[in-house]
Amino acid sequence: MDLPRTIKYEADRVAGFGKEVMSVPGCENLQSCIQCGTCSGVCPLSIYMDYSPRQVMALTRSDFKNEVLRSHTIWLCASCYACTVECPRQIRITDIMYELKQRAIHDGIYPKKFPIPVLAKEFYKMAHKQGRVTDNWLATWMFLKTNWRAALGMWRLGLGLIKRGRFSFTYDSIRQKDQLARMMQTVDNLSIDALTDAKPKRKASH
Amino acid sequence: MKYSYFPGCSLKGTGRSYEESLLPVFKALGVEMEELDDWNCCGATAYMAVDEVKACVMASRNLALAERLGHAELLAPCSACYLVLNKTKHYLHDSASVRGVVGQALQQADLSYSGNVPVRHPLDVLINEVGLDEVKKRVRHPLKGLKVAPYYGCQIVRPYATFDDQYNPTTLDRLVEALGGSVVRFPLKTRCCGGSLTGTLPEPGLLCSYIILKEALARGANVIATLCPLCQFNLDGYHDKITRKWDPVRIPTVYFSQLMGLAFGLSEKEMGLHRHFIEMPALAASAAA
Amino acid sequence: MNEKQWTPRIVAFFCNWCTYTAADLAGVSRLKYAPNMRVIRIMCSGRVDPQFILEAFAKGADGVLIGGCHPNDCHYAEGNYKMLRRFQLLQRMLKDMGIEEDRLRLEWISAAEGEKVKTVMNDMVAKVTAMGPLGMPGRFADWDKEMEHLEAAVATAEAGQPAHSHSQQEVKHA
Amino acid sequence: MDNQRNEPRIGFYVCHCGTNIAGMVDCPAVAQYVSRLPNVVLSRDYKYMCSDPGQELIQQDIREHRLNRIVVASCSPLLHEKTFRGATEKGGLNPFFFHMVNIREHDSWVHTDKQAATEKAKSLAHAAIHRVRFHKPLEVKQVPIHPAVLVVGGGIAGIHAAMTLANAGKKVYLVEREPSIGGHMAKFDKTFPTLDCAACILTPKMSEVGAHPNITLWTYSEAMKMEGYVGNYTVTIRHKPRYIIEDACVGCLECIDACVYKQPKFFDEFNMGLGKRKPVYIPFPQATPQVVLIDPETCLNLKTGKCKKTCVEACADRKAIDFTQKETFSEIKVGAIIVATGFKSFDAQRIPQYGYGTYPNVYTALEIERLVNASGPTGGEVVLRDGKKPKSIGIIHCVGSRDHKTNRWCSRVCCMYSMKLAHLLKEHTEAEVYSFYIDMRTPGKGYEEFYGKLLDEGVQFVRGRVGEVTDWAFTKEEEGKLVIRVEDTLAGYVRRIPVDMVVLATGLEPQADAQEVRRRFNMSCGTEGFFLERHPKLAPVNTFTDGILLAGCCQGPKDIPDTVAQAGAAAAEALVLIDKGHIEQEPNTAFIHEEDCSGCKSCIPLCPYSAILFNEETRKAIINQALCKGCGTCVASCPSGSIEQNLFDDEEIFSEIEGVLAYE
Repeated sequence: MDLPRTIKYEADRVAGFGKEVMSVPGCENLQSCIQCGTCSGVCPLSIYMDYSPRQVMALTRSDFKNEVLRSHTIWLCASCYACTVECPRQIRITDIMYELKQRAIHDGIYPKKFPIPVLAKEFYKMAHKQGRVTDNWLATWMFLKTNWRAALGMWRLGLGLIKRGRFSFTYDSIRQKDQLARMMQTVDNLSIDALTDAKPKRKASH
Repeated sequence: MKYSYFPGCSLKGTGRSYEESLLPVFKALGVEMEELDDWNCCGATAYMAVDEVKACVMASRNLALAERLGHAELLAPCSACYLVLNKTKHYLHDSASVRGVVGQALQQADLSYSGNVPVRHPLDVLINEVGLDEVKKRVRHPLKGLKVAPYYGCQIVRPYATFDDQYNPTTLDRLVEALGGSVVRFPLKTRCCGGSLTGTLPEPGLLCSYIILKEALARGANVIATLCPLCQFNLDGYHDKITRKWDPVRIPTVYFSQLMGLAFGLSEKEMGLHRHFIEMPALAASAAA
Repeated sequence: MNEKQWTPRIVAFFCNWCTYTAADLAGVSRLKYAPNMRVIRIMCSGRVDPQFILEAFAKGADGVLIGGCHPNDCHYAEGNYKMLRRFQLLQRMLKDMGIEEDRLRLEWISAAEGEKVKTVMNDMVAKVTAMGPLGMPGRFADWDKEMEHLEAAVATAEAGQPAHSHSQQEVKHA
Repeated sequence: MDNQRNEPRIGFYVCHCGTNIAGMVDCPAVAQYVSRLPNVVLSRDYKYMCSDPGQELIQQDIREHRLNRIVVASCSPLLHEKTFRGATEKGGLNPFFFHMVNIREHDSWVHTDKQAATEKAKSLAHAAIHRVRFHKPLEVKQVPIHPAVLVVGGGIAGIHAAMTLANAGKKVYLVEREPSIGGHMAKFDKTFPTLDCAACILTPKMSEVGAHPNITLWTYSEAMKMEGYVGNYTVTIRHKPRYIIEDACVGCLECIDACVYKQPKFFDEFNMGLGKRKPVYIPFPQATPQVVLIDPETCLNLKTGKCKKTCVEACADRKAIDFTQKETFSEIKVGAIIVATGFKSFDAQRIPQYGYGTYPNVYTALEIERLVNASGPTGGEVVLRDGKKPKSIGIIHCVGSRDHKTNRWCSRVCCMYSMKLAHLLKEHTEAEVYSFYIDMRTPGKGYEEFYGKLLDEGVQFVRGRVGEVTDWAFTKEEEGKLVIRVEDTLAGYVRRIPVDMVVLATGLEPQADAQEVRRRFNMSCGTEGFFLERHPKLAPVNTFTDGILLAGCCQGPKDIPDTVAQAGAAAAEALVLIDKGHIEQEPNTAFIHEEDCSGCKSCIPLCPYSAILFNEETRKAIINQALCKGCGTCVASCPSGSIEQNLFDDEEIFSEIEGVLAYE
């Protein structure tokens, strides 16, 4: 039988990770977390999580970057903000989850075949390219990229949408796509320094 | 009263019945809405997970378009858009560097944003500007016998609760009562519907929806009123799957604007009710009565 | 004294009961703030004579801060109101003298507001630093010189023809 | 001493205070700098100036070096000015030839740049050296003291302080705004960790207070206004009408039986509405004084004038009922005042997710105290609002404590009282009891042992702050129950726990009118709103106003043992003041140089104490030294500069200004 060791050594920590996250605007209060578990207590999705939101806070603060960014928890967050408004230390947990998601995508260490980051990336691409998002196509692409069998399971829903005139067969998009592209290019071109207090570790493009 | 109007992608897509009902109802109340020209995706939830700053830039383009259009306030009926636009306003206010980046990006489009366009939800305007007395005056078919579970969803009251209480919001309750319907006590008013998880991870996502549907039935409701296109989609579109996984919990979910339209005497077709999966016989009967 | 980088000198008059105690509390709480303030303890902000403030500027202060109890909370019932009235008059006068408004500041800080001591001190030091040195002693020296010229001019005028405008011209040159 | 009036010979001492000062300020450099200033004869740095050898050093130097001025740079004068004045006096000088420089609280503790901090210390020392040259010998004023004490608030703190003083033979006025003394403690069933009955230990003390010859007990009364100063306070007391002549009422309670309302039907304040009372009532059986009162809001006669007045009939020739009573006022003179106004229990409705006020079976801890109490509304039977016995109970800690959205502080008593209630509820109902805590805080004598006992008793402790209490069921077992959703942070699971009864361990917060009371007695409040003590360690019952003392929870949350200890300390401080017979007043009064006074009278309306009079004969103003409090407002506004203030004279302050601005 293969028994994995659960001990953590100092080498398992990524020094400075917690501080980096806490330097992002809105994430500062994490330092004052008292590990009361209110976030997990109110989170409707905590019952599916590998680490509870409280544990994610503790792991982040203690520099366990790999554990946090590989966790399912950050992807299960539906961003309903229940934890954020209930936290007795006014830690903006939802915003921290967003920050962790961005870092996971950036570092490419989210759980493979996990549809949520794929959805996020597809959403990003479509919004970027078209300026708008056509929801039914977004869902279609996501299923094709993760689990095409699941897409088959959705045929009934798709058909229902078509029948009820809620399915868009073409992409919706804005007129001035080039304008939006220029704006995004500007963001990419801006040096990292300009964003130090906004995004300490942000890279120019994804 | 004239407002700028940001429909958002959903209201042009699977949530089109929201727009179809909202526009005529507001017109009937004398509220004019002018759609932003060439608006773009708000930079929603999923986008934020990839790049928050770019999400802010996307949202800011819309805010800047609204400022250029010149009406005092911007209406955003989709909860996610409402949240993202407000969140962006907060970021722009709090962080000089985000302000800097957004400013430079907007320059590329010959746009600018000074931070002065309030983003409001139609329900907020309805209660606090139009007033329920005006609404009552236009009710021709009171929604008698309709037992409504008022479901606000999460993002409209959290975390930037401005027009209603974040624990026990009541604006929708009061609106339903003004329309002649009755409200059931619904403690899950602001519980998450599962959001986009219903599509990506059906088990946890649909459980959230299931709980809301089950509890609405348990409390004697015959319809759920909502104000978010994603909530409506989740609570209305997945009954087959939910039934297969748990029990049948068939109860229709409609937009508040649709209830208003019916009470004002507009037809089900005009309100886009034919686009929903679950029909509402009870509603039809009472409206006709 | 060797040429060091200029940092502002600010004189503060703190009332014994509220603001001085608040500054003690800031110390006990180990809050950190800029070291430019020199606190003079008085029993009540009502004791602050406008001359103290002028003297401080004249002797080289770049700013003056007065700290008293919040309205209605004065240990001596209403000394802080008396200060407030003097303060408003004095501010007009300082303006006429060419001393910027932000160099004189009145703050109500209660005994519990150690945190406010820190914020006010830091904020004031930042503002005064941005304004640069006031240099009243130098200006006074210039004015003294002007006075000498003036007196000399008057003396000459009295000796010769009594031309009033002439002497004023002299002043402008000086 | 002769040398006091001669050319100043200044001795300067800079204190290291261990590393408190020396860690940030270069003390030898400061001493070196000061040694070069004019009139400085001697300049030393020393490890601890406030120590006996430090004080001895000053005395020795005065003698050996014929010093006539002393300056010590150390901590805040509010802490040690008295100490060093004493040392100066013992050395043979007038104590007011001393001046103190604060380089700890105002310097070493608040700065991070050693060079800048040292510069600051030098310039502050420079100012003191300048100033002390102008010091004059002064005499401390002695003022007689009124040998009586006012105690405001009749909870356990006020009761204990009043009894202590009365037993020492002092006159005490005890003022309580409720109809009976006893406070929160009178509502408690048992006390932790000993589980002795609260009433059994409190009520004998209450009746002792009522009967003590040295105590004037005024209940249903409030201290409205305070004037004067330490030793000589005048306080106005308002007596609310209870429509009963207190002296005539014998506490037979026959009027209550006779009331036209046959059944009690009004909200019973003492039992938080869990019980009912009549318009004429006594708050609880052991109330002190044993006098009934009539509630004008519900009494038929007082509301409408139309009542058979069966109560008056029952009272018969005792004639204790008086419907014409109006509020009255009395004025008392006291030397010291002990403020013991207690706390307010956190309003649980401010945390809506716990459902208090929405779900009937969610209770506050104080309600449970009444419910488990044998003399409570149910006779000690723990039943839900529908009369059923609970089979499972969840107790939620930290409700309105440790929460940045409500109250940030730990209320100190909730862990312990929650465990006490867990024990009592288990004993009364044999229900399954869950206790939801964030951190278990048991720092008291026998407290941790009590926690151990509760663990042995099988109370289920869950470490986690409860997310929500709802009434929607997910599983069969949850139907019809309240469901607590919480992360069991130790087991690592989110749990849903169905219970019949939820108890909210509400925190302690300042009384709603704490700010008003603070102003009334010239006190300060901390940021949380509790009254502020003069020093957290060394003057925990004193306030910044001499003669105003604190006891109990009005100063901050505390349990009964701490409250009683603090009340005793406050009583002792009051005794110190009173037994001396007089108080020494700082001689910082203002006086007028008659020869310079122009008689403009502009100072007269400025004085808040009406201490300035105008002598019509000489056409000059005079300051009554007994009334002057030394604020200096008149000094600052005298157009002719004829008013001087001891210790804060113009030349002293001008020299200080010059000193702080003197560059090296």
